[in-house]
Amino acid sequence: MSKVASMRDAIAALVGDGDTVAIEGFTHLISFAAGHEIIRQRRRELTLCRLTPDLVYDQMVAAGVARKLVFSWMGNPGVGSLHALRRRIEHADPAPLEIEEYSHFGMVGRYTAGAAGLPFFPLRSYAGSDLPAANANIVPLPSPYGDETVYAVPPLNPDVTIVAVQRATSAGDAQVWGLTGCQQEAAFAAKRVIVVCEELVDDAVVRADPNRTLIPGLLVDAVVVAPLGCHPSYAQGYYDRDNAFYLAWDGISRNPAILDRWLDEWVFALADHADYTAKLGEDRWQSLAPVPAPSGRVDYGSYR
Amino acid sequence: MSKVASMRDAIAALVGDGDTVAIEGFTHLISFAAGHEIIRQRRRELTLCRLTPDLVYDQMVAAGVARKLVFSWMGNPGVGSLHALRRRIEHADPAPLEIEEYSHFGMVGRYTAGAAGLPFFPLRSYAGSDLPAANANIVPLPSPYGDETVYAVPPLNPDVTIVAVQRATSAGDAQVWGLTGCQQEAAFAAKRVIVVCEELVDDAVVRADPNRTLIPGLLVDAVVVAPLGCHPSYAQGYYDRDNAFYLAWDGISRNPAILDRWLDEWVFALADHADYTAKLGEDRWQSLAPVPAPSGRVDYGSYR
Amino acid sequence: MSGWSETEMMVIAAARRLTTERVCFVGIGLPNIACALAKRTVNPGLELVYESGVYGADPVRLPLSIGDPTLASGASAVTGMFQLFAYYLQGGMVDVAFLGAAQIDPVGNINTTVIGDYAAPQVRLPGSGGACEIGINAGKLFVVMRQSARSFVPVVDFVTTTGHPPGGRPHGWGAGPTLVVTQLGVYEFTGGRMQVESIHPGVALDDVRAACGWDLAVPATVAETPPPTAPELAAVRDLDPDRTYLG
Amino acid sequence: MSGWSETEMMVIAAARRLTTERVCFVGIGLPNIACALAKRTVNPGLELVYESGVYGADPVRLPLSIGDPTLASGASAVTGMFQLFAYYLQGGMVDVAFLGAAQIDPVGNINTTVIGDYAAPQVRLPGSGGACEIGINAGKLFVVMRQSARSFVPVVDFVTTTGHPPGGRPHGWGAGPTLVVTQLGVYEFTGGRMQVESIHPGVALDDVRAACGWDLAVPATVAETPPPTAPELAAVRDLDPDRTYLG
Repeated sequence: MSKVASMRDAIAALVGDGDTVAIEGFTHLISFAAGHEIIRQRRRELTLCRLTPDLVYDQMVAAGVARKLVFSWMGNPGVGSLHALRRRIEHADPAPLEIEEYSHFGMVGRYTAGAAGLPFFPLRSYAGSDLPAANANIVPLPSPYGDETVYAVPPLNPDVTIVAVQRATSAGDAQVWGLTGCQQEAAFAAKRVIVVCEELVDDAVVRADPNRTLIPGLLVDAVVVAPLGCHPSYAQGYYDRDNAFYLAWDGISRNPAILDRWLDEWVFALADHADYTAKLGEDRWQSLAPVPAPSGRVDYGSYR
Repeated sequence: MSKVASMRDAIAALVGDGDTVAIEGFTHLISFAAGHEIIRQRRRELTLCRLTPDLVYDQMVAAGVARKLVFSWMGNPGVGSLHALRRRIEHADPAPLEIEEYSHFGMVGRYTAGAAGLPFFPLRSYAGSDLPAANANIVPLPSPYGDETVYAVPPLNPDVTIVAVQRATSAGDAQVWGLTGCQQEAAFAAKRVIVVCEELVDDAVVRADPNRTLIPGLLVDAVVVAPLGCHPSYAQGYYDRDNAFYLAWDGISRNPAILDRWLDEWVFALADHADYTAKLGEDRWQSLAPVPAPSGRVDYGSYR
Repeated sequence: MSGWSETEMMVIAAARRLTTERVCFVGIGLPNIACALAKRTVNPGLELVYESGVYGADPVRLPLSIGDPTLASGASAVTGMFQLFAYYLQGGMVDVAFLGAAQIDPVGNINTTVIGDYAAPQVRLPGSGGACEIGINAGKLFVVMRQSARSFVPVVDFVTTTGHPPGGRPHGWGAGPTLVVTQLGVYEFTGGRMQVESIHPGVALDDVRAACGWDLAVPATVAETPPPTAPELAAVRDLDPDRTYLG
Repeated sequence: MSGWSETEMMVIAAARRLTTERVCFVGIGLPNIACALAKRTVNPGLELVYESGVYGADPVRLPLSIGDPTLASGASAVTGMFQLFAYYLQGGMVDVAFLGAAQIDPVGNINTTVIGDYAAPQVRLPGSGGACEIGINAGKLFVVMRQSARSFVPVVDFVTTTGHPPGGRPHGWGAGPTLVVTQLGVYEFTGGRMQVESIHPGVALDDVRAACGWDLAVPATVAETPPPTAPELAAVRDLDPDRTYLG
């Protein structure tokens, strides 16, 4: 019952036009490999959900896959703007883009409600802000115990959630270390889940350290093995964030013509992510290799 | 700024008569060492909170430290009743015991609301049950988005939460593997926190695997080093649950005279938990030693 | 009772029903051994979930509690109880939950809280634990319990876990109790009411009626529960050599 | 500007204010370098919290993003964003949060969402991120931003993060914005309104007034911000050798 599939087959089978799609991972473990395959397969009319659209959604929106964006922080971290997104939103250039906007905790709360089968999630945010006026889904909620009022956000249940992880079994049991973001909530909330892993490991590796399992195979429809699949994002302990690329993206995305050429060269002209990693070149990967810093071992004990 | 203290000093300084106290840990990592010291120091009028009162609260209630119990499952797991608690509740023998009762998820939700600074926590439970009639704190809560109604439970913020962990630093950064229960929520919800560890470790051990940190030292008022401090509960990878003791407890707690003698012999006559472990004897500890089952290592990488 | 005990028959009859489910939420007590037996016999792929925070347990011994260390070692996932109850259970990942009960009534209401009046109990039972939310959020509920006129009652003293209310279960709930297994027989629910499905070998219909506090619905012909097979008996005895559960 | 840049002065003046706080929630952009500088100079015990899920970070390099791998390696704790926002921030564990801003008004309302009309933006900014809940739940708020008549405005185009509303901040909220540091000066809030606290060396009061969209409250005598010391300049330049933040 292996769920291992190629990225091409996984996207073809599990991501359809018009779907609500969440490629999650906060800065860490963003599956650009999945985003590029969605572009390559020319999906259309997607509703894209992420706390931080990041370059991956700037690229996907530029490629025309999306009609709507659900988000909480839309920038190039530490660099500036996501220009393709801004053109769509500020000038409907080349087409309008619908947006639905929350704060980070609001988005986390939405995935949490979605994962927990709750009709809403309560949080202490939004009071005094103009966000509720900009988004009618953010509503005040009086506490049943007294005079306090908090705010509520509705559940978010993507049709497909795509999460990158460091390692997974062929059944989809997935383990992550370093930043875990809201990948667990986004996966539990989804109707379908694609796990993209740096490494495929034996069941015994996962069972030797079950506290590291973020997503059980139970949820997972496909396991895609895509080493280096998060570039220019990163995988803790595997490769570094390519900050130079994030800085360079500003110049690329400012100019639609340059951006189109970049998509042609780095996405459409390539068959898959293996081509991408090869094209990027060994020197680049060498420059992104971290110094090893192993965790210790812990003893779970065997109890007979 | 070491917070390391003896159990005697930690309880004396941080647990007062009339306090609301949570010694948490679900089956795993129940700090009997702390419970026994509270008995030894003859605290009174405590409100004791735990999902599962377990033997530790049967002992504490028998010793007269409590006026009230907040719980969700009051039994001797797999064995039967907690007889001292039943005598108090069924026959006010030797005195009445006030109870406040929830379900497990209700208690988890209460700690979660307490940890998250929320005035309530919503859950899909209690509909059709008599529990809301038995506990006015469990109230229906209509969703702000439509015709659905869930139930709410109020936050639980103990005066003191006591959690046992496998390892901690002198600053209180605490790491746990195996069952983590709701120890994180109970600790964040508390006004004061005592961490009881099997091992004191260097800061470097914790920082080499930060995903295992359940409780940051920030919350912690005292760190007590009490090896084997959870017997007859257990510490994953350190020693086994003493199921024979759980079975034997049924006979002890059925008879108040035998129970009093047990408290005299195993708590009052002993100066501290070191005496208890010595009295229990090397053979018993040998019989509870698990076969080593080490986790693997993961690589966090060092990024310069 | 030739060759096997009432409890062995009960546990084996319960385990046999876990053939098709994938994810099973394991309650404390008899469900613990029934689910372990199912995994070792009819359904090796069964994923065992415990409220203590374990998914995909692979216990090398039969745990006395549902928080035993052998459940964490070698599991697929160990998680906090918040995630277990919120994401696994309430999120709808559990196909079936196996629970015990002190009292059950004809519409499947379960009492594990109190015998007598809540404020002045004759017998104070453990209470809900996770049962109240499990009854609402699991795909369906199997119950294994000892049957007598005191446990099969017309109306439970306290509804800890809801069964089949008049008008049926609300939208969004699981199917509720669909199976009850006792030391005397196997029961299912039709139109939200319990009826006999089979009676264990050596048990007479009158024994079953005598051990029920209401006029039990009995079909024209009552099947006999197939007796335990030698492999089933060997497996259950191997699971509980000290007969902690089997008595 | 002899010997240091405007940005260096701004970052150093900001870092100097983090002397007594223990737990600091670090926003993206300039706060990132200001907090890192504080930890290396005035407050080595400062615990850095990042919305990405890091507590007690010990970065060996200055991160470009707040989710950089160097923040996870060697931290005291790495946790999910649910736990970070619910337990650490909303649970009240954060003493001070350091944020940037595109616009601020006299009562400390902060706009990081949009310039112009929300439905038809002149400039679409990144949005709240965590700022909206940080503004309510952190013990207090420090803001570091570039000052001009377009960023210091009488009324922000969009209230992303609430400042000091008429009648004061509700019970249960943190103190809100108490400090603003720009390339020209340092500002505090009295009675919920911003006023000049000090002006950086080489900056004239008229420069400050010209770079403010309202009639700024100025005390009788305005202090001068102490100039950067050699160790401060060395530390900030060592933090950002590529001058990613310092320009």
